Amino acid sequence: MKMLDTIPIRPAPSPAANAPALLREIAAALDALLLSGRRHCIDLGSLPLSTADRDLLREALGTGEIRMELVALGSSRIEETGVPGVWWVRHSSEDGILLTESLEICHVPEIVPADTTDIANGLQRLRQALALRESGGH
Amino acid sequence: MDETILDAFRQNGLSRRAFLKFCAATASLLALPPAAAAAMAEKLASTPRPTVIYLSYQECTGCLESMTRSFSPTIEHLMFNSISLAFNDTLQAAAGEAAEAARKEAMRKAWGKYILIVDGAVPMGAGGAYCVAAGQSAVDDLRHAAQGAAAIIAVGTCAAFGGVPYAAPNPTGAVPVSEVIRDRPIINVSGCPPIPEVMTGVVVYYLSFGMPALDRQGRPLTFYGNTIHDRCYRRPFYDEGRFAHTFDDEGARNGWCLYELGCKGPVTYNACATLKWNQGTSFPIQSGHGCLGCSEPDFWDKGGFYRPLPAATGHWPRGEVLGGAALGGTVVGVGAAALARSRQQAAAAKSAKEVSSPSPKEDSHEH
Amino acid sequence: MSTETDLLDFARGPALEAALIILVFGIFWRLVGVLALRRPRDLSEPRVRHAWLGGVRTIFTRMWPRREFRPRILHWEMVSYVFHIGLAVVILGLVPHILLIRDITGLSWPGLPTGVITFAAGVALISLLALLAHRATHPVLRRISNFDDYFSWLLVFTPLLTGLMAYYHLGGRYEDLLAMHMLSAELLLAWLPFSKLAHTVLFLFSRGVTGTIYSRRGAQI
Amino acid sequence: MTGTDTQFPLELNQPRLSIQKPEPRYDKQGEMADTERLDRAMRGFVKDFGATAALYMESCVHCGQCAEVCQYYVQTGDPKYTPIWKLEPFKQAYKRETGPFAPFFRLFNLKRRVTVRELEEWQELIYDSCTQCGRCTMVCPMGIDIASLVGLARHGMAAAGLVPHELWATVERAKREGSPLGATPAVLKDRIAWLEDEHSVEIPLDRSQADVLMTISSIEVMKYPQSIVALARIMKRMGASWTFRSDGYEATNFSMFAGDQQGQREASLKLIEAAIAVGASVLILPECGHAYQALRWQGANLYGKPLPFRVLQIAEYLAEGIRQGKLQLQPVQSSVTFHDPCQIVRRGGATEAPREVLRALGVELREMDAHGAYNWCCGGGGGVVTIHRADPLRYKTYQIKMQQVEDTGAEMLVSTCSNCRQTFDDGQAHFHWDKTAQSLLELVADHLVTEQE
Repeated sequence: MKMLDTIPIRPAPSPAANAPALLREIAAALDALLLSGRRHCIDLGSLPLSTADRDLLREALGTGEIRMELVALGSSRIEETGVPGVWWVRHSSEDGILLTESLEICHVPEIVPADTTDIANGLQRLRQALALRESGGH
Repeated sequence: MDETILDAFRQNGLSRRAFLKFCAATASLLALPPAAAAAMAEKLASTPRPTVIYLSYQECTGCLESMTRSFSPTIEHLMFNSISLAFNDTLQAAAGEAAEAARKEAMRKAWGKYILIVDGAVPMGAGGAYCVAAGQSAVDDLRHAAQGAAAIIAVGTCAAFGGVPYAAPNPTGAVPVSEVIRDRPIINVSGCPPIPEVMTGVVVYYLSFGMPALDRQGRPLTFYGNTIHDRCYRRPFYDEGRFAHTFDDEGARNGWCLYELGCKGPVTYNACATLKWNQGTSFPIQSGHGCLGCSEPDFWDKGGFYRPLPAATGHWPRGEVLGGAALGGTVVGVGAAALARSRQQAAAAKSAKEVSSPSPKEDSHEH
Repeated sequence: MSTETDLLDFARGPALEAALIILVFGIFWRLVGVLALRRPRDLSEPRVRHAWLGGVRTIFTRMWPRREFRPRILHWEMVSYVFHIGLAVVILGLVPHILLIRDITGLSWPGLPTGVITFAAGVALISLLALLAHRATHPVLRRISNFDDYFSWLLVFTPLLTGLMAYYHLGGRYEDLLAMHMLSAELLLAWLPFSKLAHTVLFLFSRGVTGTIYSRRGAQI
Repeated sequence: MTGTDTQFPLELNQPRLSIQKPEPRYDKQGEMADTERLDRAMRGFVKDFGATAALYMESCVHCGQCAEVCQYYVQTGDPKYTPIWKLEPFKQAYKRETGPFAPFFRLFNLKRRVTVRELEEWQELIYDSCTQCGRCTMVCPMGIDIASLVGLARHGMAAAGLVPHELWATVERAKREGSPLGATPAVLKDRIAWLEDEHSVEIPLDRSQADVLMTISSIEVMKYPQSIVALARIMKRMGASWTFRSDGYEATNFSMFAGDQQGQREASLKLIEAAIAVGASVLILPECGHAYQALRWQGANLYGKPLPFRVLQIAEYLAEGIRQGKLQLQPVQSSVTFHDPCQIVRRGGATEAPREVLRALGVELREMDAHGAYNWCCGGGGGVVTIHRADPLRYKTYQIKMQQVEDTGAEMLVSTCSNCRQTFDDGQAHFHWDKTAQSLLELVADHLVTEQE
């Protein structure tokens, strides 16, 4: 590894010009959310974002009130930014590798509310557990 | 109602959230618009779980290795657990007649609907005798399996373009799948091996949205729409004219363009430069070696991996051939000059006989 | 099996080989066919000894018109120069070209950034268009031009254009454009010995011969 | 020439320059079928083709620069006067007959045969509008010596009997009488005797031995006899052993212009044999441009071996005399511009000799804007001055020369070629110009330092 480290790899400098356009897109999406309730999602992985772009986004959006961690197929972080309705969603694999990163403009990201079937399944499991407890209690 | 992929997720103890995450990750991988993730989720949640038959012929199992030995098996793992991989020689536990029986049963049940993944070229020489399993040649086996397939995915350069078995002198008469099967939609997922995420992504895309848009080589444009060169992080060096001349010179150490060392990036369509390998760790050029062009047809037979792209492909003896051309030109030139000289001599002799120009009496004018 | 890569392989393989063979064969045919004609010795008493030195000098001095002639020809001479220099930069400066030359001859030299090359190619293209317009409009050039002039123009123009298109991926896939570029350049190489383009070689001889004859007489040349 | 005037009377009451496009008129000699004529033209053209001419034919890139320096194109703007275009049928013929690809062209008939009509049409371009001045050679980026190719083309035209009438008649007369202007040996003797009497100078004729064989242009004999007197004075002053020979005196060689190779060879051999007969170490050519081209540079090649004597143009001889102190000259109190005869200077290489003589004369030499090897032709060379139908064109080109001379502001115009001189005289008369071309030789003779006389 020592040898490899001595080989400098200089990636091509990419222009820091995408963040302002993204911020305008976010503003437009928030408008639409307020007017018609339409959700919007921006896949950050599909955009060439430089470090400067990311810094600008972070600075402009800030940190909000909710920070969630989802543990399913690896960890996911869902954070509301300082702009309510703008969520920064990062899905990672079980090895911690980032799979996808997106900005969701919505009241709550779709992945957060519990699904009816899952609730039903959970309820079933809960009832089974209760039944077990009751039968075991006697 | 048939079991769906979402159902399969649940059976593995995963929630809908995991399913949504899977869809989001896959859509991102496929470079689909984020809205497509929702559409994909909806579709996969309602579509019956497909049957996948994975057949291997003249191949090295590198493609399967690529798919299964990746560090993060999450999605791939899910794929093959969630979709119904009914048959794969290498992965399944069953062997011998039991395996054959299982395959026949799976094909019968899903006849006309299953996805056929083919890995490897098909040898046509000697009546197909170079690749025979359970008494059936690869070509017959493929023809039969293809009849019941909704679509065929030719995985790896061997299946897509013939690959290594197809390389000159091609002793087994190997051909790509597309030369055996002409009446079924075929998606070529080339590469030696293909990027695992690409293989998964193509299957998921097909299940969600049907046939993807293909390039002229039958490859999904999503992954094969750009050349390695155009997406290469070393491209600026190419434009600046900075090149590595050998593998251990200053240019190589500085990470300059590998064009002179035979990189085939400019004519190779693949997603290596963007998706990279091993969870985005690196790809050949990043590790200091030029692209071999493994996702392109006949990549073995293009004059050599280390021969620069503009160099001639042929290994003809330059000096001898061009020297011969020079000699031939000289001989013909001398011949032409000799002919001209003899004609001149004849002309001179004839003119000498006529002595001087016409006599003064015969003098006319035309107006 | 697939036509587009086949085309590129054809261009890099048999077509290149054939073009080079025709090029070398044709040049020798033409040069030897001319030089092997009668060359009677000039028996007149020379005014200057070693007149061939004057021939060599003329090869260089004839690169630029004399002061007396400039007012009437210098402007188009300069356009022609711009074209020739642009073309030389493109042919000798682009790394892929150098690699091809290295592959054939073993000679190699450092390349230029592609920005410089594309600029030179653009300049060469524009000057070529100007020269074509000049040829098509000037009464003298209209009178003396023949098929060779226009076809040779086309064969020089096409590789420049397809080369730029390939670099910028305009109008097709890279390997198609590259194949077209290489094929058009190969056509140019094969056409060269039989056309006016042979002046790339002939200029040395015709200038040298006249320079020698005139120097021998002690005349300015 | 006089005979031609009666045959084609010039309409002198009409201003000749107003004739923009004179009705094409082709002159033909002899009766023969077109195919025969064509065959002769092609053979005459092709038979002398060597590697050099072939190289020129192969090298043209059709850049058109030759037109821009040719007096005929510059003055008319007519593209047919483009020098290389004047060779077009011959280029076709070369490619079909002699070029390296000729067998190929013949086999597939890719270069069609030239027709007699084309040759007739090209007569004007090959003869009337080319003085073989070679200015185009100096600009050609490929270094093609177009004038020499025109010479070869004229071989073909002459063999086919397609020479302009007056030039042909001049040549025939020269061959018949030994001189194009009727200066037969008898006339020459007569003239010399008369000049000796008139000017009380000794003009040696037909001596059996002499160091110097003097030759003469019949233009001088008939039009500028004072030139001969000047020559005699100078030679006497230099103390040279010299003579004229009635068996070899005519230096002009109109056969060369016409393309009549046999006539050219015969005319040159006369001089060569006379020089050998008197044991001359030097043969002096008179003030005549094409004589220099014919004998100095082509003589030995027609003779078949190197000449056993030196060939000098008179200006070169004068310059040598000055250098050796044999000639002392009085200064000429005048500004002079020098017209370079193309065949002596540009195509002959004797650029410095006349200037050396002028310097010895102490003149204020005012060079023309383009001079020496880049000079403009007087317009009368190449036999053009003999061709009457070419007069309107010749006067147009002459205007360039007049302008050049005027621009120098020099008081005196000097040259060293009697063919140029007669062109100047004709132009002077036509334009009522006040400048007369002087002979360098006569200028020297008039400014010899007077000795004990």
